Amino acid sequence: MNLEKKIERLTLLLRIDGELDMHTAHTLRQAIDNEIEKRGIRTVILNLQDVQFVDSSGLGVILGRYKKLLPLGGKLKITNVPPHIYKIMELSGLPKIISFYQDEAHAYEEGRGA
Amino acid sequence: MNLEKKIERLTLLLRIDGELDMHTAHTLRQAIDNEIEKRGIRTVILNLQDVQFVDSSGLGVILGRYKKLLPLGGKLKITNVPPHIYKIMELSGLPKIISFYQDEAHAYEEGRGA
Amino acid sequence: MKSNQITLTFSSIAENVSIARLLIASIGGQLDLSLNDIEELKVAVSEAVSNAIIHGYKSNPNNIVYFNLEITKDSLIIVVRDEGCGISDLEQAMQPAFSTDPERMGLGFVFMQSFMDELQVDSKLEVGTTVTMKKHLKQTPISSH
Amino acid sequence: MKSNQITLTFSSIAENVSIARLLIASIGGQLDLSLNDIEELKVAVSEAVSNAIIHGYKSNPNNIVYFNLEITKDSLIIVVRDEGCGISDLEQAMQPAFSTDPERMGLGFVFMQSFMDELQVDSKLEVGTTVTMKKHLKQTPISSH
Ligand SMILES: Nc1ncnc2c1ncn2[C@@H]1O[C@H](COP(=O)(O)OP(=O)(O)O)[C@@H](O)[C@H]1O
Ligand SMILES: Nc1ncnc2c1ncn2[C@@H]1O[C@H](COP(=O)(O)OP(=O)(O)O)[C@@H](O)[C@H]1O
Repeated sequence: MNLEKKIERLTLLLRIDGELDMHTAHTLRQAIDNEIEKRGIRTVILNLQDVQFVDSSGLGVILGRYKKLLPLGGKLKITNVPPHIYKIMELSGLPKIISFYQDEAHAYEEGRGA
Repeated sequence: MNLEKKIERLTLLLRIDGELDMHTAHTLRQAIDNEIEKRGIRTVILNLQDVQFVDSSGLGVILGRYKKLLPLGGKLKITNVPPHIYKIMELSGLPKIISFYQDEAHAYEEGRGA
Repeated sequence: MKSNQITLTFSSIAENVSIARLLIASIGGQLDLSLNDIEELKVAVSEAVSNAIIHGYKSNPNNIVYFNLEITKDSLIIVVRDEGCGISDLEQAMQPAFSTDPERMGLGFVFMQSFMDELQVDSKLEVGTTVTMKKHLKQTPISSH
Repeated sequence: MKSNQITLTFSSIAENVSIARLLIASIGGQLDLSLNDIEELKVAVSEAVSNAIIHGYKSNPNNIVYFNLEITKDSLIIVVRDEGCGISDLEQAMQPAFSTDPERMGLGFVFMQSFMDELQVDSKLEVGTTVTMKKHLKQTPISSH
Protein backbone atom coordinates (compact mmCIF):
# COMPACT_ATOMS: atom_id res chain seq x y z
CA MET A 1 0.00 0.00 0.00
CA ASN A 2 1.11 3.53 -0.79
CA LEU A 3 -0.26 6.64 0.87
CA GLU A 4 -0.23 10.06 -0.74
CA LYS A 5 -0.86 12.73 1.86
CA LYS A 6 -2.12 16.28 1.48
CA ILE A 7 -2.82 18.59 4.38
CA GLU A 8 -4.75 21.84 3.98
CA ARG A 9 -5.70 23.67 7.17
CA LEU A 10 -7.39 21.05 9.39
CA THR A 11 -8.17 18.67 6.55
CA LEU A 12 -6.11 15.59 5.75
CA LEU A 13 -6.49 14.03 2.33
CA LEU A 14 -5.13 10.52 1.87
CA ARG A 15 -4.97 8.83 -1.51
CA ILE A 16 -4.66 5.13 -0.86
CA ASP A 17 -3.06 2.88 -3.42
CA GLY A 18 -3.00 -0.91 -3.03
CA GLU A 19 -4.52 -3.50 -0.76
CA LEU A 20 -6.22 -2.63 2.49
CA ASP A 21 -5.91 -5.63 4.81
CA MET A 22 -4.76 -6.30 8.38
CA HIS A 23 -1.18 -5.48 7.45
CA THR A 24 -1.71 -2.21 5.64
CA ALA A 25 -4.70 -1.19 7.78
CA HIS A 26 -2.27 -0.90 10.64
CA THR A 27 -0.14 1.56 8.67
CA LEU A 28 -3.20 3.54 7.65
CA ARG A 29 -4.44 3.79 11.24
CA GLN A 30 -1.11 5.12 12.43
CA ALA A 31 -0.90 7.63 9.59
CA ILE A 32 -4.34 9.06 10.37
CA ASP A 33 -4.11 8.98 14.16
CA ASN A 34 -0.78 10.74 14.03
CA GLU A 35 -2.24 13.64 12.11
CA ILE A 36 -5.29 13.84 14.37
CA GLU A 37 -3.17 13.88 17.50
CA LYS A 38 -0.17 15.92 16.40
CA ARG A 39 -1.73 18.40 14.00
CA GLY A 40 -5.27 18.58 15.28
CA ILE A 41 -6.67 17.38 11.97
CA ARG A 42 -10.49 17.36 12.08
CA THR A 43 -11.55 16.32 8.59
CA VAL A 44 -10.11 13.21 6.96
CA ILE A 45 -10.82 12.52 3.30
CA LEU A 46 -9.92 9.06 2.00
CA ASN A 47 -9.64 8.73 -1.75
CA LEU A 48 -10.02 5.02 -2.47
CA GLN A 49 -9.70 5.21 -6.24
CA ASP A 50 -6.61 3.00 -6.36
CA VAL A 51 -7.60 0.54 -3.65
CA GLN A 52 -7.44 -2.93 -5.16
CA PHE A 53 -8.66 -4.93 -2.21
CA VAL A 54 -10.40 -4.43 1.10
CA ASP A 55 -11.49 -6.85 3.83
CA SER A 56 -13.04 -6.40 7.26
CA SER A 57 -9.69 -5.37 8.77
CA GLY A 58 -9.47 -2.52 6.30
CA LEU A 59 -13.08 -1.52 6.83
CA GLY A 60 -12.57 -1.72 10.60
CA VAL A 61 -9.80 0.84 10.49
CA ILE A 62 -11.91 3.21 8.41
CA LEU A 63 -14.84 2.86 10.80
CA GLY A 64 -12.47 3.25 13.76
CA ARG A 65 -11.16 6.57 12.41
CA TYR A 66 -14.76 7.74 11.94
CA LYS A 67 -15.51 6.89 15.55
CA LYS A 68 -12.37 8.62 16.73
CA LEU A 69 -13.19 11.84 14.89
CA LEU A 70 -16.83 11.98 15.93
CA PRO A 71 -16.39 13.08 19.59
CA LEU A 72 -13.76 15.59 18.41
CA GLY A 73 -16.34 17.24 16.19
CA GLY A 74 -14.50 15.91 13.17
CA LYS A 75 -15.53 14.14 9.98
CA LEU A 76 -14.44 11.24 7.85
CA LYS A 77 -15.26 11.34 4.13
CA ILE A 78 -14.71 8.75 1.45
CA THR A 79 -14.33 9.48 -2.25
CA ASN A 80 -13.83 7.67 -5.55
CA VAL A 81 -14.79 4.18 -4.42
CA PRO A 82 -14.33 1.54 -7.15
CA PRO A 83 -17.46 -0.59 -7.65
CA HIS A 84 -15.98 -3.88 -6.43
CA ILE A 85 -14.74 -2.21 -3.25
CA TYR A 86 -18.13 -0.57 -2.73
CA LYS A 87 -19.81 -3.98 -2.83
CA ILE A 88 -17.75 -5.19 0.13
CA MET A 89 -18.40 -1.93 1.97
CA GLU A 90 -22.13 -2.23 1.41
CA LEU A 91 -22.18 -5.67 3.00
CA SER A 92 -20.57 -4.13 6.09
CA GLY A 93 -23.13 -1.34 6.37
CA LEU A 94 -20.39 1.30 6.21
CA PRO A 95 -22.15 3.49 3.61
CA LYS A 96 -25.03 3.94 6.07
CA ILE A 97 -22.67 5.56 8.56
CA ILE A 98 -19.95 7.28 6.59
CA SER A 99 -20.43 9.89 3.86
CA PHE A 100 -19.36 8.94 0.35
CA TYR A 101 -18.46 11.46 -2.36
CA GLN A 102 -17.92 11.16 -6.06
CA ASP A 103 -14.56 12.88 -5.97
CA GLU A 104 -12.25 14.96 -3.81
CA ALA A 105 -13.78 18.27 -4.92
CA HIS A 106 -17.23 17.26 -3.69
CA ALA A 107 -15.80 16.05 -0.40
CA TYR A 108 -13.91 19.30 0.16
CA GLU A 109 -16.94 21.38 -0.76
CA GLU A 110 -19.45 19.83 1.58
CA GLY A 111 -19.36 21.43 5.01
CA ARG A 112 -17.21 24.30 3.79
CA GLY A 113 -20.11 26.68 3.54
CA ALA A 114 -21.39 25.74 6.99
CA MET B 1 -0.71 -18.98 -22.63
CA ASN B 2 -2.70 -17.90 -25.64
CA LEU B 3 -1.75 -18.71 -29.22
CA GLU B 4 -2.80 -16.62 -32.19
CA LYS B 5 -2.31 -18.57 -35.40
CA LYS B 6 -1.93 -17.35 -38.97
CA ILE B 7 -1.22 -19.63 -41.91
CA GLU B 8 -0.12 -18.32 -45.30
CA ARG B 9 0.96 -20.88 -47.84
CA LEU B 10 3.55 -23.07 -46.07
CA THR B 11 4.30 -20.54 -43.36
CA LEU B 12 2.83 -20.72 -39.87
CA LEU B 13 2.91 -17.58 -37.75
CA LEU B 14 2.27 -18.00 -34.04
CA ARG B 15 1.86 -15.04 -31.71
CA ILE B 16 2.48 -16.33 -28.21
CA ASP B 17 0.97 -14.56 -25.26
CA GLY B 18 1.79 -15.55 -21.67
CA GLU B 19 4.22 -17.82 -19.90
CA LEU B 20 6.25 -20.46 -21.70
CA ASP B 21 7.01 -23.23 -19.20
CA MET B 22 6.70 -27.03 -19.06
CA HIS B 23 2.92 -26.76 -19.04
CA THR B 24 2.41 -24.39 -21.94
CA ALA B 25 5.45 -25.64 -23.87
CA HIS B 26 3.58 -28.90 -24.29
CA THR B 27 0.63 -27.06 -25.87
CA LEU B 28 2.98 -25.09 -28.12
CA ARG B 29 4.75 -28.24 -29.28
CA GLN B 30 1.50 -29.91 -30.22
CA ALA B 31 0.25 -26.82 -32.03
CA ILE B 32 3.38 -26.59 -34.18
CA ASP B 33 3.87 -30.31 -34.81
CA ASN B 34 0.26 -30.62 -35.89
CA GLU B 35 0.70 -27.99 -38.57
CA ILE B 36 3.99 -29.47 -39.76
CA GLU B 37 2.50 -32.93 -40.03
CA LYS B 38 -1.02 -32.22 -41.25
CA ARG B 39 -0.48 -29.17 -43.45
CA GLY B 40 3.12 -29.60 -44.48
CA ILE B 41 4.14 -26.29 -42.94
CA ARG B 42 7.81 -25.59 -43.60
CA THR B 43 8.41 -22.15 -42.10
CA VAL B 44 7.40 -21.39 -38.53
CA ILE B 45 7.57 -17.82 -37.25
CA LEU B 46 7.21 -17.31 -33.52
CA ASN B 47 6.33 -13.81 -32.40
CA LEU B 48 7.37 -13.63 -28.74
CA GLN B 49 6.33 -10.04 -28.11
CA ASP B 50 3.81 -10.96 -25.41
CA VAL B 51 5.77 -13.75 -23.76
CA GLN B 52 6.11 -12.88 -20.09
CA PHE B 53 8.23 -15.77 -18.97
CA VAL B 54 10.40 -18.50 -20.41
CA ASP B 55 12.45 -21.27 -18.82
CA SER B 56 14.46 -24.17 -20.21
CA SER B 57 11.31 -26.19 -20.91
CA GLY B 58 10.04 -23.38 -23.13
CA LEU B 59 13.39 -22.98 -24.86
CA GLY B 60 13.62 -26.73 -25.31
CA VAL B 61 10.40 -26.84 -27.27
CA ILE B 62 11.55 -23.98 -29.50
CA LEU B 63 14.87 -25.72 -30.16
CA GLY B 64 13.02 -29.00 -30.69
CA ARG B 65 10.83 -27.47 -33.40
CA TYR B 66 13.94 -26.04 -35.07
CA LYS B 67 15.49 -29.50 -35.10
CA LYS B 68 12.32 -31.04 -36.46
CA LEU B 69 12.09 -28.56 -39.33
CA LEU B 70 15.76 -28.75 -40.33
CA PRO B 71 15.74 -32.20 -42.02
CA LEU B 72 12.47 -31.25 -43.75
CA GLY B 73 14.21 -28.28 -45.34
CA GLY B 74 12.15 -25.98 -43.14
CA LYS B 75 12.95 -22.97 -40.97
CA LEU B 76 12.14 -21.60 -37.56
CA LYS B 77 12.24 -17.86 -37.07
CA ILE B 78 11.77 -15.79 -33.94
CA THR B 79 10.57 -12.19 -33.84
CA ASN B 80 9.88 -9.42 -31.35
CA VAL B 81 11.76 -10.86 -28.39
CA PRO B 82 11.39 -8.75 -25.20
CA PRO B 83 14.78 -7.93 -23.62
CA HIS B 84 14.28 -9.96 -20.43
CA ILE B 85 13.30 -13.01 -22.46
CA TYR B 86 16.30 -12.52 -24.74
CA LYS B 87 18.64 -12.60 -21.74
CA ILE B 88 17.45 -16.07 -20.79
CA MET B 89 17.70 -17.19 -24.41
CA GLU B 90 21.25 -15.91 -24.68
CA LEU B 91 22.31 -17.98 -21.70
CA SER B 92 21.00 -21.04 -23.50
CA GLY B 93 22.91 -20.31 -26.69
CA LEU B 94 19.69 -20.34 -28.73
CA PRO B 95 20.44 -17.10 -30.62
CA LYS B 96 23.55 -18.76 -32.08
CA ILE B 97 21.38 -21.41 -33.70
CA ILE B 98 18.05 -19.85 -34.49
CA SER B 99 17.45 -16.68 -36.54
CA PHE B 100 16.00 -13.69 -34.74
CA TYR B 101 14.11 -10.88 -36.46
CA GLN B 102 12.97 -7.48 -35.34
CA ASP B 103 9.39 -8.04 -36.43
CA GLU B 104 7.13 -10.29 -38.46
CA ALA B 105 7.68 -8.36 -41.68
CA HIS B 106 11.43 -8.94 -41.57
CA ALA B 107 10.91 -12.61 -40.80
CA TYR B 108 8.52 -13.06 -43.72
CA GLU B 109 10.80 -11.18 -46.08
CA GLU B 110 13.96 -13.15 -45.49
CA GLY B 111 14.17 -16.19 -47.69
CA ARG B 112 11.25 -15.07 -49.83
CA GLY B 113 13.45 -13.81 -52.62
CA ALA B 114 15.53 -17.00 -52.56
CA MET C 1 -9.25 -37.20 -12.55
CA LYS C 2 -7.53 -36.90 -9.21
CA SER C 3 -7.93 -33.63 -7.36
CA ASN C 4 -5.27 -30.95 -7.26
CA GLN C 5 -3.98 -30.40 -3.72
CA ILE C 6 -2.12 -27.26 -2.72
CA THR C 7 -1.02 -26.40 0.77
CA LEU C 8 0.59 -23.17 1.86
CA THR C 9 1.98 -23.04 5.37
CA PHE C 10 3.46 -19.80 6.59
CA SER C 11 4.67 -17.82 9.57
CA SER C 12 1.88 -15.93 11.31
CA ILE C 13 2.93 -12.50 10.09
CA ALA C 14 0.70 -9.88 8.55
CA GLU C 15 2.59 -9.72 5.24
CA ASN C 16 1.75 -13.33 4.50
CA VAL C 17 -1.99 -12.69 4.30
CA SER C 18 -1.45 -11.14 0.87
CA ILE C 19 0.38 -14.28 -0.25
CA ALA C 20 -2.58 -16.44 0.70
CA ARG C 21 -4.80 -14.12 -1.34
CA LEU C 22 -2.44 -14.27 -4.28
CA LEU C 23 -2.58 -18.05 -4.21
CA ILE C 24 -6.36 -18.23 -4.16
CA ALA C 25 -6.58 -15.60 -6.91
CA SER C 26 -4.22 -17.61 -9.06
CA ILE C 27 -6.20 -20.81 -8.53
CA GLY C 28 -9.41 -18.91 -9.23
CA GLY C 29 -7.88 -17.75 -12.49
CA GLN C 30 -6.88 -21.27 -13.48
CA LEU C 31 -10.43 -22.39 -12.75
CA ASP C 32 -11.73 -19.65 -15.06
CA LEU C 33 -13.84 -18.13 -12.30
CA SER C 34 -15.26 -14.66 -12.83
CA LEU C 35 -13.39 -11.64 -11.49
CA ASN C 36 -16.20 -11.16 -9.02
CA ASP C 37 -15.93 -14.74 -7.74
CA ILE C 38 -12.18 -14.37 -7.40
CA GLU C 39 -12.63 -11.12 -5.50
CA GLU C 40 -15.00 -12.84 -3.09
CA LEU C 41 -12.69 -15.80 -2.60
CA LYS C 42 -9.89 -13.37 -1.78
CA VAL C 43 -11.99 -11.68 0.89
CA ALA C 44 -13.07 -15.00 2.45
CA VAL C 45 -9.46 -16.25 2.57
CA SER C 46 -8.22 -12.93 3.88
CA GLU C 47 -10.72 -13.07 6.75
CA ALA C 48 -9.92 -16.63 7.74
CA VAL C 49 -6.16 -16.13 7.61
CA SER C 50 -6.33 -12.78 9.42
CA ASN C 51 -8.39 -14.41 12.17
CA ALA C 52 -5.83 -17.18 12.57
CA ILE C 53 -3.04 -14.62 13.02
CA ILE C 54 -4.91 -11.98 15.05
CA HIS C 55 -7.18 -14.12 17.21
CA GLY C 56 -5.73 -17.62 17.09
CA TYR C 57 -2.10 -16.56 17.57
CA LYS C 58 -2.75 -13.15 19.19
CA SER C 59 -0.44 -11.60 16.57
CA ASN C 60 2.57 -13.56 17.77
CA PRO C 61 4.63 -14.03 14.59
CA ASN C 62 6.35 -17.24 15.66
CA ASN C 63 3.51 -19.55 14.73
CA ILE C 64 2.38 -21.33 11.61
CA VAL C 65 -0.84 -20.90 9.64
CA TYR C 66 -2.00 -23.78 7.43
CA PHE C 67 -3.85 -22.95 4.25
CA ASN C 68 -5.02 -25.87 2.18
CA LEU C 69 -6.75 -25.94 -1.19
CA GLU C 70 -8.36 -28.91 -2.82
CA ILE C 71 -9.70 -28.59 -6.32
CA THR C 72 -11.97 -31.36 -7.50
CA LYS C 73 -14.20 -31.63 -10.54
CA ASP C 74 -17.06 -29.81 -8.89
CA SER C 75 -15.71 -27.85 -5.95
CA LEU C 76 -12.95 -25.79 -4.46
CA ILE C 77 -12.38 -26.59 -0.82
CA ILE C 78 -10.40 -24.14 1.29
CA VAL C 79 -9.17 -25.02 4.75
CA VAL C 80 -7.51 -22.46 7.03
CA ARG C 81 -6.14 -23.88 10.24
CA ASP C 82 -4.28 -22.54 13.22
CA GLU C 83 -2.95 -24.21 16.34
CA GLY C 84 -3.83 -21.22 18.44
CA CYS C 85 -6.05 -20.42 21.41
CA GLY C 86 -9.31 -21.72 19.98
CA ILE C 87 -12.79 -20.23 20.31
CA SER C 88 -14.69 -20.67 23.57
CA ASP C 89 -18.20 -19.86 22.34
CA LEU C 90 -18.42 -20.61 18.65
CA GLU C 91 -22.07 -19.67 18.25
CA GLN C 92 -21.43 -16.25 19.73
CA ALA C 93 -18.23 -15.79 17.72
CA MET C 94 -20.06 -16.38 14.46
CA GLN C 95 -22.75 -13.83 15.17
CA PRO C 96 -22.62 -10.75 12.92
CA ALA C 97 -20.84 -7.80 14.55
CA PHE C 98 -19.54 -9.88 17.44
CA SER C 99 -15.86 -9.42 18.12
CA THR C 100 -13.68 -9.90 21.16
CA ASP C 101 -11.61 -6.98 19.89
CA PRO C 102 -13.27 -3.54 20.20
CA GLU C 103 -11.23 -2.23 17.25
CA ARG C 104 -12.61 -4.89 14.91
CA MET C 105 -15.95 -5.15 13.15
CA GLY C 106 -16.93 -8.73 13.87
CA LEU C 107 -17.65 -9.29 10.18
CA GLY C 108 -15.04 -11.92 9.36
CA PHE C 109 -17.37 -14.88 9.61
CA VAL C 110 -20.15 -12.87 7.95
CA PHE C 111 -17.95 -12.29 4.91
CA MET C 112 -16.83 -15.92 4.78
CA GLN C 113 -20.45 -17.03 4.95
CA SER C 114 -21.60 -14.55 2.31
CA PHE C 115 -18.89 -15.32 -0.18
CA MET C 116 -18.65 -19.08 0.08
CA ASP C 117 -21.24 -21.77 -0.59
CA GLU C 118 -20.43 -23.67 2.60
CA LEU C 119 -18.68 -22.70 5.81
CA GLN C 120 -17.75 -24.92 8.71
CA VAL C 121 -15.77 -23.90 11.77
CA ASP C 122 -14.24 -26.39 14.19
CA SER C 123 -12.47 -25.09 17.21
CA LYS C 124 -11.10 -26.40 20.47
CA LEU C 125 -9.71 -24.26 23.25
CA GLU C 126 -5.90 -24.41 23.49
CA VAL C 127 -5.82 -26.66 20.42
CA GLY C 128 -6.81 -24.42 17.57
CA THR C 129 -9.33 -23.52 14.92
CA THR C 130 -10.08 -25.00 11.52
CA VAL C 131 -12.20 -23.10 9.02
CA THR C 132 -13.44 -25.12 6.05
CA MET C 133 -15.02 -23.27 3.16
CA LYS C 134 -16.41 -24.66 -0.05
CA LYS C 135 -17.19 -23.10 -3.39
CA HIS C 136 -19.19 -25.09 -5.92
CA LEU C 137 -17.75 -25.09 -9.41
CA LYS C 138 -19.60 -25.38 -12.66
CA GLN C 139 -16.46 -25.61 -14.78
CA THR C 140 -13.98 -28.39 -15.29
CA PRO C 141 -11.27 -28.30 -12.64
CA ILE C 142 -8.31 -27.52 -14.83
CA SER C 143 -8.34 -25.10 -17.71
CA SER C 144 -6.62 -26.32 -20.80
CA HIS C 145 -4.80 -23.12 -21.73
CA MET D 1 13.90 -10.79 14.04
CA LYS D 2 12.76 -14.34 13.39
CA SER D 3 12.76 -15.54 9.82
CA ASN D 4 9.66 -15.76 7.69
CA GLN D 5 8.93 -19.36 6.71
CA ILE D 6 6.66 -20.21 3.81
CA THR D 7 6.03 -23.69 2.47
CA LEU D 8 3.98 -24.57 -0.57
CA THR D 9 3.24 -28.23 -1.15
CA PHE D 10 1.34 -29.20 -4.25
CA SER D 11 0.30 -32.02 -6.53
CA SER D 12 2.90 -32.79 -9.19
CA ILE D 13 0.94 -31.31 -12.07
CA ALA D 14 2.25 -28.92 -14.68
CA GLU D 15 -0.18 -26.12 -13.85
CA ASN D 16 1.25 -25.80 -10.37
CA VAL D 17 4.67 -24.70 -11.61
CA SER D 18 3.20 -21.27 -12.33
CA ILE D 19 1.91 -21.08 -8.76
CA ALA D 20 5.39 -21.70 -7.39
CA ARG D 21 6.67 -18.90 -9.61
CA LEU D 22 3.91 -16.59 -8.46
CA LEU D 23 4.85 -17.23 -4.86
CA ILE D 24 8.54 -16.49 -5.37
CA ALA D 25 7.70 -13.37 -7.39
CA SER D 26 5.47 -12.13 -4.61
CA ILE D 27 8.16 -12.73 -1.99
CA GLY D 28 10.70 -11.04 -4.24
CA GLY D 29 8.40 -8.05 -4.45
CA GLN D 30 8.03 -7.88 -0.68
CA LEU D 31 11.80 -8.00 -0.38
CA ASP D 32 12.04 -5.06 -2.79
CA LEU D 33 14.23 -7.03 -5.17
CA SER D 34 14.77 -5.66 -8.67
CA LEU D 35 12.56 -6.88 -11.51
CA ASN D 36 15.60 -8.58 -12.96
CA ASP D 37 16.34 -10.43 -9.71
CA ILE D 38 12.72 -11.51 -9.48
CA GLU D 39 12.79 -12.73 -13.07
CA GLU D 40 15.88 -14.81 -12.31
CA LEU D 41 14.37 -16.26 -9.14
CA LYS D 42 11.31 -17.26 -11.13
CA VAL D 43 13.44 -19.11 -13.67
CA ALA D 44 15.46 -20.91 -10.98
CA VAL D 45 12.30 -21.99 -9.16
CA SER D 46 10.62 -23.00 -12.40
CA GLU D 47 13.58 -25.24 -13.29
CA ALA D 48 13.74 -26.95 -9.91
CA VAL D 49 9.99 -27.54 -9.70
CA SER D 50 9.77 -28.72 -13.31
CA ASN D 51 12.59 -31.19 -12.65
CA ALA D 52 10.79 -32.57 -9.61
CA ILE D 53 7.66 -33.17 -11.68
CA ILE D 54 9.25 -34.32 -14.95
CA HIS D 55 12.27 -36.27 -13.73
CA GLY D 56 11.59 -37.00 -10.07
CA TYR D 57 7.98 -38.09 -10.54
CA LYS D 58 8.17 -38.96 -14.26
CA SER D 59 5.16 -36.68 -14.82
CA ASN D 60 2.88 -38.81 -12.64
CA PRO D 61 0.43 -36.25 -11.20
CA ASN D 62 -0.33 -38.16 -8.01
CA ASN D 63 2.72 -37.03 -6.09
CA ILE D 64 3.62 -34.05 -3.97
CA VAL D 65 6.27 -31.40 -4.56
CA TYR D 66 7.61 -29.49 -1.55
CA PHE D 67 8.65 -25.89 -2.04
CA ASN D 68 10.01 -24.12 0.97
CA LEU D 69 11.09 -20.49 1.40
CA GLU D 70 12.97 -19.06 4.31
CA ILE D 71 13.57 -15.35 4.45
CA THR D 72 16.14 -14.16 6.95
CA LYS D 73 17.79 -10.80 7.40
CA ASP D 74 20.45 -11.49 4.82
CA SER D 75 19.25 -14.29 2.60
CA LEU D 76 16.44 -15.99 0.80
CA ILE D 77 16.71 -19.75 0.96
CA ILE D 78 14.66 -21.81 -1.47
CA VAL D 79 14.28 -25.56 -1.10
CA VAL D 80 12.54 -27.69 -3.72
CA ARG D 81 12.10 -31.31 -2.75
CA ASP D 82 10.57 -34.38 -4.29
CA GLU D 83 10.22 -37.93 -3.07
CA GLY D 84 10.79 -39.29 -6.54
CA CYS D 85 13.29 -41.54 -8.30
CA GLY D 86 16.44 -39.66 -7.33
CA ILE D 87 19.54 -39.02 -9.44
CA SER D 88 22.06 -41.83 -9.98
CA ASP D 89 25.02 -39.75 -11.14
CA LEU D 90 24.74 -36.26 -9.73
CA GLU D 91 27.97 -34.94 -11.21
CA GLN D 92 26.90 -35.96 -14.68
CA ALA D 93 23.34 -34.63 -14.16
CA MET D 94 24.64 -31.19 -13.27
CA GLN D 95 26.81 -30.90 -16.35
CA PRO D 96 25.63 -28.27 -18.83
CA ALA D 97 23.59 -29.75 -21.68
CA PHE D 98 23.31 -33.13 -20.02
CA SER D 99 19.79 -34.52 -19.98
CA THR D 100 18.35 -37.99 -19.74
CA ASP D 101 15.49 -36.75 -21.92
CA PRO D 102 16.41 -36.14 -25.59
CA GLU D 103 13.65 -33.53 -25.90
CA ARG D 104 15.12 -31.40 -23.10
CA MET D 105 18.07 -29.03 -23.12
CA GLY D 106 19.90 -30.07 -19.96
CA LEU D 107 20.04 -26.47 -18.83
CA GLY D 108 17.94 -26.64 -15.68
CA PHE D 109 20.87 -26.87 -13.28
CA VAL D 110 22.81 -24.33 -15.38
CA PHE D 111 20.02 -21.79 -14.95
CA MET D 112 19.70 -22.48 -11.23
CA GLN D 113 23.46 -22.05 -10.83
CA SER D 114 23.56 -18.87 -12.89
CA PHE D 115 20.66 -17.16 -11.18
CA MET D 116 21.28 -18.07 -7.56
CA ASP D 117 24.23 -17.31 -5.31
CA GLU D 118 24.42 -20.85 -3.97
CA LEU D 119 23.11 -24.16 -5.23
CA GLN D 120 23.21 -27.51 -3.50
CA VAL D 121 21.65 -30.72 -4.74
CA ASP D 122 21.14 -33.77 -2.55
CA SER D 123 19.70 -36.86 -4.08
CA LYS D 124 19.26 -40.49 -3.22
CA LEU D 125 17.97 -43.15 -5.57
CA GLU D 126 14.39 -44.20 -4.82
CA VAL D 127 14.23 -41.63 -2.02
CA GLY D 128 14.17 -38.31 -3.81
CA THR D 129 15.94 -35.09 -4.60
CA THR D 130 16.37 -31.89 -2.62
CA VAL D 131 17.56 -28.71 -4.33
CA THR D 132 18.65 -25.91 -2.01
CA MET D 133 19.24 -22.48 -3.50
CA LYS D 134 20.30 -19.33 -1.77
CA LYS D 135 20.11 -15.69 -2.75
CA HIS D 136 22.02 -13.14 -0.69
CA LEU D 137 20.00 -10.08 0.26
CA LYS D 138 21.27 -6.61 0.82
CA GLN D 139 17.95 -5.27 2.02
CA THR D 140 16.08 -5.78 5.25
CA PRO D 141 13.92 -8.89 5.07
CA ILE D 142 10.52 -7.26 5.21
CA SER D 143 9.55 -4.11 3.43
CA SER D 144 7.57 -1.66 5.48
CA HIS D 145 4.89 -0.76 2.95
N1 LIG E 1 -8.92 -18.49 14.39
C1 LIG E 1 -9.49 -17.99 15.53
N2 LIG E 1 -8.95 -18.27 16.73
C2 LIG E 1 -9.51 -17.78 17.87
N3 LIG E 1 -10.60 -16.99 17.88
C3 LIG E 1 -11.17 -16.68 16.71
C4 LIG E 1 -10.66 -17.16 15.48
N4 LIG E 1 -11.44 -16.70 14.49
C5 LIG E 1 -12.40 -15.96 15.06
N5 LIG E 1 -12.26 -15.94 16.41
C6 LIG E 1 -13.15 -15.26 17.38
O1 LIG E 1 -14.38 -15.01 16.75
C7 LIG E 1 -14.67 -13.61 16.81
C8 LIG E 1 -15.44 -13.18 15.59
O2 LIG E 1 -14.64 -13.33 14.43
P1 LIG E 1 -14.93 -12.46 13.14
O3 LIG E 1 -16.37 -12.63 12.76
O4 LIG E 1 -13.94 -12.82 12.11
O5 LIG E 1 -14.74 -10.96 13.58
P2 LIG E 1 -13.42 -10.13 13.97
O6 LIG E 1 -12.23 -10.78 13.38
O7 LIG E 1 -13.69 -8.79 13.40
O8 LIG E 1 -13.36 -10.11 15.46
C9 LIG E 1 -13.33 -12.93 16.99
O9 LIG E 1 -13.45 -11.67 17.59
C10 LIG E 1 -12.57 -13.93 17.85
O10 LIG E 1 -12.90 -13.78 19.21
N1 LIG F 1 14.38 -33.85 -9.27
C1 LIG F 1 15.02 -34.74 -10.06
N2 LIG F 1 14.79 -36.06 -9.94
C2 LIG F 1 15.42 -36.96 -10.73
N3 LIG F 1 16.30 -36.62 -11.69
C3 LIG F 1 16.58 -35.31 -11.86
C4 LIG F 1 15.97 -34.31 -11.06
N4 LIG F 1 16.43 -33.11 -11.46
C5 LIG F 1 17.30 -33.36 -12.44
N5 LIG F 1 17.39 -34.67 -12.70
C6 LIG F 1 18.28 -35.32 -13.70
O1 LIG F 1 19.28 -34.42 -14.06
C7 LIG F 1 19.28 -34.18 -15.47
C8 LIG F 1 19.70 -32.75 -15.77
O2 LIG F 1 18.76 -31.85 -15.26
P1 LIG F 1 18.61 -30.39 -15.88
O3 LIG F 1 19.96 -29.74 -15.90
O4 LIG F 1 17.55 -29.68 -15.15
O5 LIG F 1 18.21 -30.63 -17.39
P2 LIG F 1 16.84 -31.16 -18.04
O6 LIG F 1 15.71 -30.94 -17.08
O7 LIG F 1 16.70 -30.33 -19.27
O8 LIG F 1 17.03 -32.60 -18.34
C9 LIG F 1 17.88 -34.53 -15.90
O9 LIG F 1 17.83 -34.86 -17.27
C10 LIG F 1 17.53 -35.68 -14.98
O10 LIG F 1 18.05 -36.89 -15.46
